[in-house]
Amino acid sequence: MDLNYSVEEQAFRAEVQEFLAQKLPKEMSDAIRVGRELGKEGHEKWHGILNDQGWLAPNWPKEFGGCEWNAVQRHIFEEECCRANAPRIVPFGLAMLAPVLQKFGSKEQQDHYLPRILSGEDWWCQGYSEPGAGSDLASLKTRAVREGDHYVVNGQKTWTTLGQYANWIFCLVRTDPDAKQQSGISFLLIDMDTPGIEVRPIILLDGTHEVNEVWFTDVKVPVENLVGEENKGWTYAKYLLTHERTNIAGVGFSSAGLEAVKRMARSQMHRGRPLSENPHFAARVARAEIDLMAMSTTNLRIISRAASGQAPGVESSMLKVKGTEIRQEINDLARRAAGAYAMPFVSEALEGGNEPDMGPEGSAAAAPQYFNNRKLSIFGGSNEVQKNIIAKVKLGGGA
Amino acid sequence: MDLNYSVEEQAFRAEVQEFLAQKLPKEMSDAIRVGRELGKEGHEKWHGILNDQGWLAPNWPKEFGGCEWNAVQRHIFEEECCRANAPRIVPFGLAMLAPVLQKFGSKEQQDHYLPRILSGEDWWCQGYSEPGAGSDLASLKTRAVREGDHYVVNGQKTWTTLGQYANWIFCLVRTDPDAKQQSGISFLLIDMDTPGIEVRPIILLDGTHEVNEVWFTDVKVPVENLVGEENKGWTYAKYLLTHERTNIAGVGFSSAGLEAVKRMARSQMHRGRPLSENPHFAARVARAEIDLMAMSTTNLRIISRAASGQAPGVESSMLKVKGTEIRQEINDLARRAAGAYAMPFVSEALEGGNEPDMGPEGSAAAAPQYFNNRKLSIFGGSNEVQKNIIAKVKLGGGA
Amino acid sequence: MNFDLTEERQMLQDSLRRFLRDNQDGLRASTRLGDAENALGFDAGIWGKLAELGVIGALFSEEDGGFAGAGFDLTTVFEELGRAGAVEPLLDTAILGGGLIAALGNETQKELVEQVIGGELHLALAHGEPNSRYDLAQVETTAQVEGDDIVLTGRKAVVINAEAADYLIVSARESGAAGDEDGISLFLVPRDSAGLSLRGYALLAGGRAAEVDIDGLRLSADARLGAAGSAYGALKWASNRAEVALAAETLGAMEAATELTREYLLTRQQFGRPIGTFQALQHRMATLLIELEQARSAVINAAGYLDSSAAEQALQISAARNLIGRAGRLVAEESIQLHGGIAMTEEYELAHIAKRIVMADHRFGDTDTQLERFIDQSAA
Amino acid sequence: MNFDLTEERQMLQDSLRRFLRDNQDGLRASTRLGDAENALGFDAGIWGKLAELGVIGALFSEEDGGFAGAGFDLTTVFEELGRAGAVEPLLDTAILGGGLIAALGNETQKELVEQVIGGELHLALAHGEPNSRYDLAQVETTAQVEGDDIVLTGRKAVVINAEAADYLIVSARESGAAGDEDGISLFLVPRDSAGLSLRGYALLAGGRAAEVDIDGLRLSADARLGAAGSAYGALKWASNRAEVALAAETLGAMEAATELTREYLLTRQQFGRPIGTFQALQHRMATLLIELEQARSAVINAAGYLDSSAAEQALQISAARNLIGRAGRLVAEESIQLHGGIAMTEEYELAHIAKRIVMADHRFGDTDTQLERFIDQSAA
Repeated sequence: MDLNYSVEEQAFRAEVQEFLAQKLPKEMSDAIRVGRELGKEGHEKWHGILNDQGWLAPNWPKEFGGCEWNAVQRHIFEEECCRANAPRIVPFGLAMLAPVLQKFGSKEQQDHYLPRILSGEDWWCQGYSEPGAGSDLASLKTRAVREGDHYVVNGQKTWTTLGQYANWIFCLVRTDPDAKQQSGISFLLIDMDTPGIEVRPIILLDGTHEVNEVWFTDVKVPVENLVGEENKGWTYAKYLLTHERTNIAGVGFSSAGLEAVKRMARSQMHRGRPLSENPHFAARVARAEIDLMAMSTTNLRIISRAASGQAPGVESSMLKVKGTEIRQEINDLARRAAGAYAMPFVSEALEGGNEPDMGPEGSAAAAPQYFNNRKLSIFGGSNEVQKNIIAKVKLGGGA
Repeated sequence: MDLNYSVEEQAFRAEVQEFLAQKLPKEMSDAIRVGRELGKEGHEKWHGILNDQGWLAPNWPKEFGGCEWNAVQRHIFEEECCRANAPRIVPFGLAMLAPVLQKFGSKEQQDHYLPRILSGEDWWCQGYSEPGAGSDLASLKTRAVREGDHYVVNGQKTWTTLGQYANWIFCLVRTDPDAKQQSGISFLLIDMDTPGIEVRPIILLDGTHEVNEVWFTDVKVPVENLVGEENKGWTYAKYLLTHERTNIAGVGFSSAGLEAVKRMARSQMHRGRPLSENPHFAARVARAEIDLMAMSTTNLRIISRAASGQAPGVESSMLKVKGTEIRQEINDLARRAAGAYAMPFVSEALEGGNEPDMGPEGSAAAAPQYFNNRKLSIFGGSNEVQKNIIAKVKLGGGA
Repeated sequence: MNFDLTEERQMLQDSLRRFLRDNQDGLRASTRLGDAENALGFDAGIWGKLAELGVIGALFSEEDGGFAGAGFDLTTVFEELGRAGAVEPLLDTAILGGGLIAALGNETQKELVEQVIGGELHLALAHGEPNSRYDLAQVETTAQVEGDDIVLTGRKAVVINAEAADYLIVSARESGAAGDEDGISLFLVPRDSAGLSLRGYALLAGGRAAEVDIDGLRLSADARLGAAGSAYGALKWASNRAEVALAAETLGAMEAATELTREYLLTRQQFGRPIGTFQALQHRMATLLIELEQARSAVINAAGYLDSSAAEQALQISAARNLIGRAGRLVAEESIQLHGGIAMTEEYELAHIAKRIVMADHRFGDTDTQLERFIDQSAA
Repeated sequence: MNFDLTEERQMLQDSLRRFLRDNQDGLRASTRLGDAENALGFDAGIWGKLAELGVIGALFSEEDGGFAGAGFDLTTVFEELGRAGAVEPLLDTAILGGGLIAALGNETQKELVEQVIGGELHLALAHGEPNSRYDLAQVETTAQVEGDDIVLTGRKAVVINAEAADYLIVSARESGAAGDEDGISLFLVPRDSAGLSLRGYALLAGGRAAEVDIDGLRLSADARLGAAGSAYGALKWASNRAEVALAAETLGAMEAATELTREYLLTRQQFGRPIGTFQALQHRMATLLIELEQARSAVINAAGYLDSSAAEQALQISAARNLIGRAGRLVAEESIQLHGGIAMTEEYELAHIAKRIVMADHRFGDTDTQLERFIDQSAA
């Protein structure tokens, strides 16, 4: 038992800190700190900065241009990025598609797509979810019918995050309609500029345009855009879903969020004292912080095991549930701290203007983030699905 | 909408208060206030006092010697009794068996048993639960086989509350082993002195002897001790279970319990101030009190509807769940308030000695009651069963 | 003891419920976030009809020109508004604005109440300030007498309905220190007065508000409502009524949320059966229904004791709003969770309802502040 | 970073777990409530074997005559004790009693530590008082120097293991006011000393304690541990170690409770199938397992920072014990609820385990007190 980082790990942390101090633009970290949207350009800019540093792909093998960091290094990197209020890297190409291509893609696909992910030339989005399918992913209905050199794709995807910025989408499509649920599904790469694709915005309850519906009408996709074998897509999809889960706990986001709550509470007067000194508010903050301290160690335990080659088991599901509960609680604290200034919806303040918030710093984003992050326990395998998984492993029973 | 009691109801309340002030022995209310057991003699004494007053059977029709009070009057009576720390009336004969006899019993049974319940000559206990049956009451296995003028009973009952004091037991027994689950059950009255009956104590986790196992080995029960018709016992049992639920919320117990917690907290110093002024403890107390204020009104809403003849529906289940949650929370508060003095188990202090508690008043009983009252959400239709009922009514789905 | 609505209130409830149901589209059109066309924050046509229906009059006593105005009248109206997710500013124009003029105004000023009841006039209470949080006495805006004039200077925060209001009722301090109950006056200020500048914005849960800068605003003495420096009592009275109304509105929204969730659980299929047949979800739904009954009782208590002693009022209101703060958060979050993704979309009814429930916690004192008030009152 | 037990600790864990499993009947025989034969509160034979196994020695550093004594040694031992529901007073005799003598004692006094490690000597810390609640500095018992003697007067509350102890370590104030950290001394007092009277009783969760009346107890100066009036630091040090051990013990008990519950859900049939197939119960079980992992991490943090700065120690210990207070209550209550009636009976294993979990909250500061400490420490 040793809770300390090794000398090498500490040196690595210092290197990351140095990089962030040098290269993370202040207007960017300011925006993230108060909860503003970055927009496409901001994302691309940060993507480029990381690529220049060679740190864009922490988990890729070196042969593909990645860092090949182990789990502890990746954790340190993520922790420092969150602490410095660096933007989140859009994960669809880098963290989701790339591992699938690296494992199951053809040499041609690897050579073509992976460099374009790093360079930022391609912005990928994910075509998994369909209307009405929810957590029951295997019931998907989007059809791809082989016609000569092409598949013809018809159907609809939904909850496509940042699809409005993407020029490519990776999709699960049904290629064998007669096969049972999870067979007969294939994994296709589709150029968003292909005729027949329409992207329709979904406005979320906090007023943001973050997700989309993507409609396919007789979309022709060259057969060379099939990843791996036809009808084996479910295997690749599962690999993708289980592969990149080191940051499932969101410890860094929670830590940064808690710091923001504390700052806000120190600036707000309540009954003649800073809100941070109010025992009821302080008790809520303390409970969240105590929970986070413990979860952070749970996270490290799993990371440390992963770094020594052991696969995470049902602990991922546990972290997902607890991690989202803590993040949502912190969002709730921020909303409370903002007081009456949680009520305004000032879209300019959220979309990256430089105007200061009307209320305490962070207040403009507090309630929108509270509502937006209700998604954390719904998307990415709902917390109910995670509990089913835990029960299945531990009790062996069905749902 | 009118939250006030009528003039008549206020007069009734005054009458009850006057009676309690006059007739409730101080040593009895002192014992109840600090959570001590009364023992058999104490129960019989209070039973006799109420009988002398004619107030022993609030819900019985007048023809049988009852008060025939309406739901509001019964509520006022219960509320004042709790407030005055009067003992709880043992309900098995008065509130559970009697309504069944009054509705389904023969004239002979009514004439024989009901006066003996009032006089205290008979102490009844309940033979419903069986080992392994839990909330699945219809699966019971105790057999009664007709042989001439008698039934011969074999089997085992459990969780028989205060069975060690009882001279009679009313039992659900299976008289038709071939009938489906809930048919083939009969309702029998059995003299506990009959040969073949053995009462074995079950010691609960708080060290109390409150419940028992009752074993029947070839116990001969005269056929005239059958209530109603053979194989119709389930109907009577259900009637019994749904009949007496006006006090299901336990508002009076919770109110008295909360007062005790506040007294204890005022007497305990914490960081140089009374514990009652500690914001964290005060917050817990306040939340419990706020919940109780609301539940108390929910209770009155149902009572007021019952007094005007409407049957309570799924609200009984809601009250059961919320009522037990609040009582258990108050028990937890008492345990916390007692500090280190919650740890001792001093059976003399719990069993009615007059010695003061070592710690603050009520501390000796605090932790035992906390553990004992975990039963509230388990027995009498567990809170899970209540939620199933609510879901069934509101969602129409099965379990 | 009687928990049935009187016949009059039953009629009011029925007609209001029917009206709101029939006008659901109009009600909701004004709530889309960032909709530039929605300058008022609500639908003027619907407002007029609410007045015609007598809904505004029901919030005032006969003495003040209405025909009801008791606690249970307020809750009857606002529970329906909440159920329908209406963002129409009855709380601001009628309960707060109209209520304060009725409580403090002279005969001339009180004529405005008649216009409020008729649906012809809008009001906003410009009271909260950037530093006041939920403290009613924390007024830093100053009012200085200069000859015949009174000059106001300060900043008012999140003034709901300010842009639509014909008059703002502005609180300002004539004496004492920020935090003192004594020394606060209210002034009736036409919205287009010189020295008053508004920066308007939408609210996340619908409706609009504004930051109000008050810079050397000159008023004549007859703009004052009541005697100088003595408005705190009326402010407390009006905000108590507003809290009861807001609690009832939130209760109504909680009813709508649980009903939407109930329906969704019955219809939505997953893994081949309605998700309402999954026991884990059933039990959570049961918990919501239990908390809903608790919330209903809390509102009844707050309304029923609205004319009791100040201490009893304070106790019951803080109890109700604390309970509804907790139960409301649970209902809102669980309703969204039980719905899954669909509840995250702005156009789905529940999204709006959930925002109404949660954001109500940011007016007059949030869940924790109410708990503190309850503790103080209990100890008093 | 490394979260694996060292080989030594792994061996200690294995042998202790095996021993406790093989002696389950003996361990439990001493916990039956109100059992008059159980005068010690634990089984003397088992105690001796624990010493033989090196379990007591593992709680002391080599310097003090043991062979381990670090945070993770404490948690390794106490997690196993907790898992087995053992009530053997290792906390009192070894961590508190032995620890204080090792920390403060002179060479002669320190010889007692050797006897403790050998299993030959029992100790009790007579520190808490009727008015001290969880405040370590709240000592009202007085020690007055009278010539060569020191005279102690006061009352000590809920002194665990007092009746079995050969010596009581009694705290008393030589200067300052109740609540001051300075001025507290510790004295080594043979249990049968004149002026010391014990009123013993069983504890609800097993073991025994006593109220200790100290009435003109005369001691010679060599009974004092360390310098006059300066024992607070050692008390704090020993109670920190005891809190870490207690947290680990509770973690072990939580593991046992969830494991019993898991097995019960798999075997108990109702309505024709194992109750573990009911989704509502599955999800509650999942929640318990999640909280158990949280508790495990909290104990690791508390143990890992036991040799850090005073501030870091205080923060981590209060965090761990607050978390375990909350998670432990949940696990205890839910485990009982998921079992149903059977868990209410004294003879069922879970009943005892649940009591161990919940009653641990009454030593050194309960859940709320720990939260207060955490808040204070965070703000410091």
